[in-house]
Formats: sequence, C-alpha cells, structure tokens
Amino acid sequence: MKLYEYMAKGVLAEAGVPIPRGRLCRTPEDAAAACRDLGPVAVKAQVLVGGRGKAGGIKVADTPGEAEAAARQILGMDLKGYTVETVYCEQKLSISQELYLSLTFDPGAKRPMLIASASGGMAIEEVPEKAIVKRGIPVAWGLQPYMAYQVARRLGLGGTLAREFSDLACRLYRVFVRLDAELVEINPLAVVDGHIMAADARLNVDDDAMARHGDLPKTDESTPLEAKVRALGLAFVQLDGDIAVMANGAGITMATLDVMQHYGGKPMNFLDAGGGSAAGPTAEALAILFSTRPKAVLVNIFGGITRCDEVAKAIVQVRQQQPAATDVPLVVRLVGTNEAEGHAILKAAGVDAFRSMQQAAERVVALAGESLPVQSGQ
Amino acid sequence: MKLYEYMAKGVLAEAGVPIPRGRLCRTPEDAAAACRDLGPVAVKAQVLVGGRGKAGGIKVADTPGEAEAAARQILGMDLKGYTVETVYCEQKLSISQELYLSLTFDPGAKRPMLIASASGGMAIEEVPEKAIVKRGIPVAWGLQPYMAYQVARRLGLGGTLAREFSDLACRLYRVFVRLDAELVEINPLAVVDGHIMAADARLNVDDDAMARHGDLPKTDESTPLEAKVRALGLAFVQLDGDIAVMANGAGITMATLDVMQHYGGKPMNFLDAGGGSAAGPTAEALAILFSTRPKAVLVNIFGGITRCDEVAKAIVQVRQQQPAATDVPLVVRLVGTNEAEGHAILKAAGVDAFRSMQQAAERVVALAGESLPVQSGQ
Amino acid sequence: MSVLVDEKTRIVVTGATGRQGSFHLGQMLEFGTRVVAGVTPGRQGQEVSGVPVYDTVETAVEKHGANAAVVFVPGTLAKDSVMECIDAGVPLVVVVSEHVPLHDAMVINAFAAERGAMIVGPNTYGLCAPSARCKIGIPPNSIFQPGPVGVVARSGTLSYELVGSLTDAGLGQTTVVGMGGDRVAGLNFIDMLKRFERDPETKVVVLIGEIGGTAEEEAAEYVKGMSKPVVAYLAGKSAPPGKRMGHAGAIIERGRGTFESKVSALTAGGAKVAQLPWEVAPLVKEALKA
Amino acid sequence: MSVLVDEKTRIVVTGATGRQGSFHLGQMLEFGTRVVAGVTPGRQGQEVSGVPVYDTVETAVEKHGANAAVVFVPGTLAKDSVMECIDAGVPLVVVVSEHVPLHDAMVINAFAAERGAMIVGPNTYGLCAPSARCKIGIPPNSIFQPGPVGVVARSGTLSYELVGSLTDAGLGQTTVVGMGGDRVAGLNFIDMLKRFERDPETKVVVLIGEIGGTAEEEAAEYVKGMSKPVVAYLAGKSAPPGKRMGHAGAIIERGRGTFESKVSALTAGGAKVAQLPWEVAPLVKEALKA
Repeated sequence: MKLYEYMAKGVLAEAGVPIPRGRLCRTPEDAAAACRDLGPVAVKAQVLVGGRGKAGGIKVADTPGEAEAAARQILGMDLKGYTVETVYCEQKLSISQELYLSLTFDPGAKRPMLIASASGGMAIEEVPEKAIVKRGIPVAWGLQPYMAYQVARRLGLGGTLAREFSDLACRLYRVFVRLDAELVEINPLAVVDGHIMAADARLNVDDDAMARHGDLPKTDESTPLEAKVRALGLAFVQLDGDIAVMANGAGITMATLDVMQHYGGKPMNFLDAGGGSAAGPTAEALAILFSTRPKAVLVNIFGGITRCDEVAKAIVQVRQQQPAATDVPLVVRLVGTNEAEGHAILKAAGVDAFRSMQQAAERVVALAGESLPVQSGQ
Repeated sequence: MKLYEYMAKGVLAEAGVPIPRGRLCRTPEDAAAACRDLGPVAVKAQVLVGGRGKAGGIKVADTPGEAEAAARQILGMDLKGYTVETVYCEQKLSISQELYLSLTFDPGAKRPMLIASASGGMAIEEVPEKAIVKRGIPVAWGLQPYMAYQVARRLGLGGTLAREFSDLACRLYRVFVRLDAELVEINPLAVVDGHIMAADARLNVDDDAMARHGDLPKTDESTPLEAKVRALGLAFVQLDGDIAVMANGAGITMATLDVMQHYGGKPMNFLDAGGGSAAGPTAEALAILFSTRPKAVLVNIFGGITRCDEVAKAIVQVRQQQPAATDVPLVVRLVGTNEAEGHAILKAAGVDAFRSMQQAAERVVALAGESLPVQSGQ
Repeated sequence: MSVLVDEKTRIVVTGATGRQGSFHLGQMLEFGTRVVAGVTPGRQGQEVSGVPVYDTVETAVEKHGANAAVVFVPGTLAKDSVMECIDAGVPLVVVVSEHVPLHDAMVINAFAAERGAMIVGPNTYGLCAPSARCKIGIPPNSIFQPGPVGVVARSGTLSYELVGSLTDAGLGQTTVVGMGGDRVAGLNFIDMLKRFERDPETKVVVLIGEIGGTAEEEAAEYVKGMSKPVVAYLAGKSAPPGKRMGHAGAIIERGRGTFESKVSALTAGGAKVAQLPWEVAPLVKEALKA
Repeated sequence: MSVLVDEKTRIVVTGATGRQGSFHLGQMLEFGTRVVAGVTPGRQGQEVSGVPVYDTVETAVEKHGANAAVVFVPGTLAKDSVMECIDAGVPLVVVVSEHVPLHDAMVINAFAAERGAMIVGPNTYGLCAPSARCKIGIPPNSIFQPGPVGVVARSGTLSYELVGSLTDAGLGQTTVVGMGGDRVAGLNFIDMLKRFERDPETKVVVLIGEIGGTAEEEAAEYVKGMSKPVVAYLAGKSAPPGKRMGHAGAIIERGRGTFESKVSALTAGGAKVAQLPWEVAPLVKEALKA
C-alpha cells in the first residue's frame, strides 16, 4: 500500500525526520489560508503515482491568491488516470542541493538496501549508475550510524551535513522496519540553509504486513472493479483487450495470456484465482468477469487440489445464474483430478471444454473473432 | 535506576501487558476513594526495595474504610530505610496460580536471559534451581514467540495460558530492550480467571543508558549525601564505620577498604574517585568527606594520568578551605607521576604522606585510635 | 540419492492440524513421503492421518529425528514457525505459507544463513524427488514420474503444467523444486542449477521463469558454465510494463527483468528457450538425445 | 611474540581528537606503540601527535593497514564505533569508553562473535605487552617491564598497583590485560588463561579479581587443568553484601560471587590467593622458583 506524500511525511516527522511545514487542503480556500500561515508555498497534488511534477501537479504560489488559483487548477485534475482530491501546501524552500535517499530491499542479497545519490530531484532510474551509492544492510543489526556516515562521505558530504544525513537515514531505517515498508524514498532530500530535510517522501507498505499496521491510514489505487475482485483475495489487473481470462496461479495465468496473445487474442484482464483456491471464490470471480461484458471468456484450471468436477459445477452454476453470461462464449481448459467428470459436467451444460491449453486458446480467440495467422515457434 | 511498581506497570500496560486496575494514592483519603471505585483492593507501599510484603508494606482492604486505615498505616512507614510516600491501590485479585517471569542478562553468555518458574510469589533465589527455567536469547534476533512458548510448556502451561504467557513474555522483551532495562521482573505473574496478568512488576533501567530515556520518570534511592557525591560523577556508598576513604578506581578502593579493615579500621564509606579523574572532582569529593565528620580520612591515589603534584595541591587546598577539615587527621598514599613533588607539597602542609599502602593504612587506623593486633597473612 | 531430499528425509509438518496442513499431510503420505510428525501448539496428543502431533518442533525433532520441515501456518506466523524449525536443528525448511511479510522473509533468510539451514520459499509449492518417493509441499501427486530431468521454477501451477507435460511425454524427473513467487526467497535458481550440475542422475535441466526481478538473468550467467543442457520457459511475454501480475516479482520496472532481457540472457547462456508451454517437452527430448 | 599483540600490531584510535583520545594517543606513541591512524568524523586531514586523522575507520584501515583499534568515544557512541571497527575488518578492538549501555555491550559482543573479532572491555584500561613495546589503552607507561608474568585483571588502578609492585620486585610481564569493570565484557579470564597457558614466554599468571559475578569461580575451573602456577588477588573482602561498590560487577547477591566463594574456588583450583596486595609479588617469586 502506498501512502500519500502528506501521510508519509506525517510518519517521518513523528520519527524525528525534518520536513518542511505544510498543510493538507481539500479546497482552493484551504490553500489560500495555508499560504497566509506558511508564506509562499508549493501546492502539490496528492496522488499515488510518481512524476506529478512534470505532469503539472505541482505549482508554486507566492500569495494566498496564487495558492487559491493553483489549488483550483490542480484539484480535480486527472493525473495519469487518478483524480486529484487533495493538495498539500508546503512552505516554499530555498534549496541549495538536491540529494536522493531511499531504503528498499535487495532480492538477491535478501536484505535491506540503502540507495543514495548526490544527484537528487530526478527519477533515480535516470541517474547514472556511478553516481549512485548502494549499501546492503545486515538484517540482524540494521542500519548503524557509521554505515550511513560512510555513505554520506561517499556522496561527498562533510561536516554537519554528513552527520545530519547519517542521523536522518537511521531514523528512516527505523520507520522502514517498524512499518514493514517495501520502499521509503526521499527525493529530493534537500539541503536548505545548510541543513538536510525531506522535501518529498514516498512510503510503500508491504501489503502482506498490513494486518499488523491497523493504525495506518488506508489508501487504495485500485479501480472499483479491481477492488471488487481483490476483496475476494485474488490477484487482478485490468488490461486493454476484450477476452476475459482466469487461471489458477500467477505463472499459469501469465502463460495463458501469452498463449492467447500468440494466437491473436487481446486479454481484457489478468485474474489469478490462486493455486490452491477452492471452487467458491473462483466462481465469484468468474461472475465478476462475466459482468464486465467481454467478447469471450477463457478459464484455464489445472486441478491439483481442487477437484475438476467441483470446478466444473461452480462454472456451470455461475453461467446459469448470470444473465450476462449466457450470451458470452465460454471456453474452459480443465485438467487434473476427476478430469473426466469435470468435462462431462461442462459438456452437459454446453460449455466448450478442452484438455489442451493450445486448443482452448485457439478456440477462445476464434470465438472472439480475433484469430491471426500464427507463425509457429516465434 | 529502579522504577516504582506503579511506574513499571504503567510502562507494561502501554506495551500491552495485562495488569490489574489500580491507582496511585498519596493520602489515606485517596486510598478510600480508590477502593470505592475499584472494590476490594490491595494497598501496596511504593518503595524501591524488595520484600515489602513480609515487612508489612502490603495490606488488603475490602472497604473504603479499611483502605483508608491501611494507607494511614503504610504511608510514612519506614521500609528497610526508605520512607513510604505513596501507596498503589490495586483491585484485589483472586489468583489461582502464581508464576515467575523475568528478563535480565547473562554476563557469561553476554546476552539477555529469560528466567521463569511455576513457583512464583516468593523471592526467586528461594526457588529450587530445578523449578527454574532459563532461556538465553540471541541478541541479533530477540525473544521470539516460539522460544517463550517452549518455556511455557516446560513450566507445564498449556492451552490459552501457554499462548498468553508467550505473548506477554514477548511484549516484556520489547520493553526490556526499548528501555535499556537491566531487569524486568513479574513476580507473581498471576493466573486470574484463566488468564495471565502481571500482579507485581519491577523494572530497573541501566544507568548508563538514561541519557536516551529522558521521557522516563526519575527515581532516586540515594541518601542526600550519596546524591551529592554521585552528582560529581563518582561512585559512592555509605558504610557503617568512621574512617572516610577515597581512592581512584573501584578495585583499588575496595582493596583499600580491605587493607584498612585488615588493620582494624572501620570504613565509613566507599568513594571511587575514578581511575582517570582530574584533581578537580577529587577535591570536591574530599571536601564532602570532611563534611561528614569522620575520625580520620585516608586518600589512596595511584597517579597514572593525573600527576601527583596536582593531586597534592588540590588536597592541601581543600584542607585549608574546609573549617571542619583541620581537626581531622588526613593520611595520603600517593604514588606515580611526579610523586616526589606531590609528597613535598603534602609534607609542607603538614599532611601525612606515604608511598606504601600498608603504612598508610596502618597510620590512618592508628590516628583513628582503632588499631587491632594484626595476624599477618590471615 | 536426490539433490535436496532422499529416502531418509523425515518430515515434520507445522500447521499440521489446519485445513491446508492436514490435507497435504495426507497427500504427502499417499505419495510415500515419510512424514513423521505434525506440530500445532496446543494440539499435542492428537493425530493427523495417523501422524502424531506435538506442541513444539523441538519435541517433534527429539522424538522422531525429523530432518526437514514444511510450514503451512498463516503468513504472518510463518517467521516464528520457520525460526522454530531452524532453531530445533532442521536443515531444510519448505515454506508453503503465502503472504509472508517481506521483512519477515528477510529475517528468516538471515537466521537460516547464520544457522546453516536451507529455506525453500516462502509461497512455494515445495519440492519432489519422484524416485525417492519424497514430496514436500502441495503439488498434485499425479504429475510426477522418476526420470532424468531436473526442474526448477518460480510459479506453482505453471510448474504442474510443464511437469505434467514432461511426464505425459515420458520424461520423468530427478527433482522438481519451486522457489516460490515472493520477492525475497530462500533457495534460488543458481543454488539448484549447481545441485543439478553435480547430480549424476540429472541429465537435463528445465528452468521455469517469469518476468520481473533479475533471477533469470543471474541464472543465465551460471548456465554458461554448465555441462548439462538447460531448457527454459518464461511466462509474461504479453504483460504490459508496470502492472503487477499476481506474483510480487512479476513487475516490470526500470527496463530490467523484461521478457526480452531474460530470453536473450538465457539464450546467450546456452539455454534453449521454449516460446510456448508445449514446446518444452520436445526440446527436453532433443537435449537428451544430443 | 606476545599473546594478543606484537611488534606488528598497528593501531587505529577512535575518538582520537577528544581530550582522552588525544592524550593517550600520545602516551601510546611514547611507549613505542605503533599508532598508525586516528578517527574522528569530520576531522579528516588533521593530525594528533603527528598521526593522521580520518573520518572513518574504513579509510584508516585502507590507508594504514590497522589491525587493532582502541575506542575512546563517549559511552553511548561506543557501540557504533566498535561496530565500525569490526566491519572494517579490525580483529581486536579495545574499548576504553566508560558507561557503555548494557544492551550496547551485548550487541557489540554478538556482532564481534559473528565476525570473529575480539573485544577487550568496555570500561577497560586496555592491555600491554612490554617486550613488544605495545600498549593499547590508558595505563601509565612507567609501571611495565618485560618479563615472565602474565597478568589478567578486572580493575584498572588495582592492576597498576599490583603490576607496579611486580615491576618494583623485578618481576616483568609478558602481557597485562584488563577485562574492564562492566557486567558484560568481551575477553574474559578464561580466554586469557588459555592464551597464557599456551604462551611459552609466560611462566606464571596473576589473576586480579573482585567480588561480584562468577567470573573468578569459572576461571578457577580452568585453573585446575593448567600447567602454570596462578597467583590471585581479590578485592572486596570487607564489602557489605548488597551494596554497589563502583564497578557494576561488584555487587554481592544471592550468595554467589562472594569473596569467600571466590577464594575457595581459586584455592581449590590450585591458585595461591594473596590476602594483601603486597603479598602478590612474593607469591609470584616463589612460584617462579618452584
């Protein structure tokens, strides 16, 4: 779960990380009032996607009138598909240097990693590798001040700045661990009047650890449809095509999309019904897929634990109960335990059933009228 | 620094450890009011020493009148040399089992240790070794639930109690580490209505870590004199004798007391002026010693870093400035850098100066009029 | 003797009395696996499919000499269960639990490294050595068959699909291992490639990867030096960049971990990369002939 | 060659520009010790007694091949400084700092154990190998003399007293080590007794203990099996039970760690226990003759 900038900054401030003064505003009038209190401000769209600056989501205002106008422009704006509902008005900073600092994890080394650069203020993936300092952090001991100080020296910081950097990084690390964060990113980490402060902040919390952070504010970047499917505990992503797809397991779902695309089909979604999922949620998810009015639906189930006959029964039931479903061509690929029984149930209900993934994919693409000439092997 | 029971319980409650309801009371009237709110209570003297129960510092009261009477008896009471200034009125518990649980450190293994017993409610040193479960805790990983659960099983706990024990021990461990505790002790850890709660609590914080716990309430069990000397950063303990002693370094100070006692002297105090201490604090401490009106004073300085002449000058100055000092015989044993100069300064001021510890000890005992026939070597 | 487990592997199941744990305990027994004990705190004295249940792993190891564990407890409890297994001296811990928090996974791995234990997972289907009749985890029993192919994968059901297709083609397996779909996992591709390279019974290796992360690219470096042929299949060719596709790992970011980079790295490493799932078995057959 | 340090020991001083650090850096140089670098963050480029100062231990080690460190930073900063030394690969770290928090001392020791480093202290005066002209820490230079006696102690000034009395009696030392007065310390009596037992130049060992803790009782067990004579002196005979006497360790509790228990354990172990400080040198002389 991603936190909005203002939430992340609230968390950091509590942990003793210096941040600029600022205030969350829901209306242009709020923004004007904030500017009266704070002086010249940056009016910053609160959205969960990066790159809002370039997209016009940040405007500087020197007077309450300018702040009001800026907020009026930004509030309600569409930023990369998300509507801006709040702005954060923050005192305008006179920044003498922009650094970069983040904490994330290193899958290879299986431990946290600090990433820093003296070239902040731009996306870190645009900073050349040699301008980036990386430091693995031992899980057992955590980030120690000396480690962060070494990084500060490598960035070319000295004196007060090196000490402040080290202190700030250690505070950030405590937040990173305490909140089960995947990423804490300060970009830019600004030098203002010879001191370091977090001019921006991203904080992404591990979804798998949300249960132990009930006190955190909640955000959601799902579309309503995604939220509906995810509420069933299933992984779901909306795509641009028109053939709805469901399979059980992330890898097989991706492979199913790949195969279908190979035959010219355009997937409408990624829906992983889970490797060990029961017939119940699978059926509910299928019902939702039907409600999105696809050209056709492909279900690819490898029945390991769940028996094929149970899955078949659930599929048939959904098809019968969903008014939208009867018109939509449904292709099911079903293998595994009680496979024959499953196929019999499906066929009796008029559903196309296959043992071969290849045939099922070809069939659903044909039913959606999207078949392409296929070059085998490429 | 030791926390009072009520302070320790406040800390534990914040960490989610179940404790009985209770209230701190400063007057008998407070206690009566507490009993009206809480029902039958235990009125417990708040002192920093153990064994208050046996010493009459805990009384049970079923009515506000009884609570008032109990508080009247306990408040102002002298418990092992400490005057009771507050009582903690706590709901009377119907305890079905008393356990013991503490976290402390194991100097040999250099790590924290959990100590538990199914025989709680009495001093743990009176519990037979075989009824005690000890579990070393790896510093890097801390106390994990499974470790505490294993201990619970070894104590014979099962079901809910084992789970609650494990949860409580882990919470206690977090407090132990977060507060730099030397000891967290729950005795008894009580079973009440099938659930576990901390019926008493001790929490001793490492003095060397107090700087990072500025938010903790402060307690002090020093006598005014001890507080005065400790404020100089020196280690000081009042004893029962009449010869004041100061040396630099804990080991040499103890050895000086031993030697003096060997010759029949009775030490009035232990004052470690510190191995590397400067002449300044040494002089201030000496001035305090003179103010306690000892029969004689013995100063034993091994001048390593501090030069002997500096020490000698400081001693002479104190003696001249303290009206009480001139009548008190002063013996100084001084060796090390600039030894000869030091001795000259002392002799010029009429102070007995020795190079030999043996002679100095014999001399001060003689001056205090306490010499005994000595059996050499035993 | 297989590369991770063999006939002497004696398994303790944690979370044994849960829905998943008890079902798969039975399935493992049916496969022939020597499941010697279950663990669920508070359930000591019970049995699951005739296997005794204990309160602690310590006791299970003491009484039955278990030398491998499989963890079925819920994700947020997995850290404790895995550490308990390692602390009890179990050298191989297969973590089936899904939704293990990222920081817990890092702790588990650091603790395992300190104690010299091997973690498989979390969020793995487990592993199977068909000739040793040893399956630890949740894959369906029916897909396996003894033979010369070593399989290492990230995804579960995709593994079943491909292992099933191997078996259907008469190509049995020495050992099949799932690394699990999480971003921080114990055993990785290279760990397994090394073992397969050393294992005299393994003649060809199948690597089943997917977009996201750089594990396949790193594995490709090792493949270069291998004497045995490697056949790879990668899922996610059609995934749009920047969208999470279920597995936490399957996210395309910063130009790394793309389908193309993985295919070209593995190809450069000398692996044959199958374009479609049903091309894997024929490629393995070819490799065995060569 | 001495037991912990020798002519090739190259020392880095952390907290080198502080009052204590800079003074003792000079004293160590005067003794002949090879102090190669100092460290104080923010002071790189400065010098102390001609020794260059760096911002980090890493740099000091890189530039000067330091293989031992002595830590003079304030107690609450010692943990960071010691971990920095260990992480930079320094195998021996002498922690002079006083008032190191207990939990920090535990962390330092666990980290040192993981990395295979040796900690002396905290709250120690350090150590000295007179024949190697190597003194690390704060004892006065004048008290040492090369010779056959190994000394290991808890207290500082009491060590100076007794080492001084040995030197005055013509009894030089191979190595003198202070374990430090804190409750959780790195190197302990047994670690040193083992080294002295192995060291061909050490002919007799002096153990200087005090009341509190059980380190002396544990050492006594090891003394039993030693081929070399051990002379002990213990402070605290007159201390009343239950009162803290300066050193955190010097507290008599629960009937353990008393003067009597230490004397009887060491005597049973075969050590000669001196009753008074000035009896140590004569007992050592006797032991050397035997």
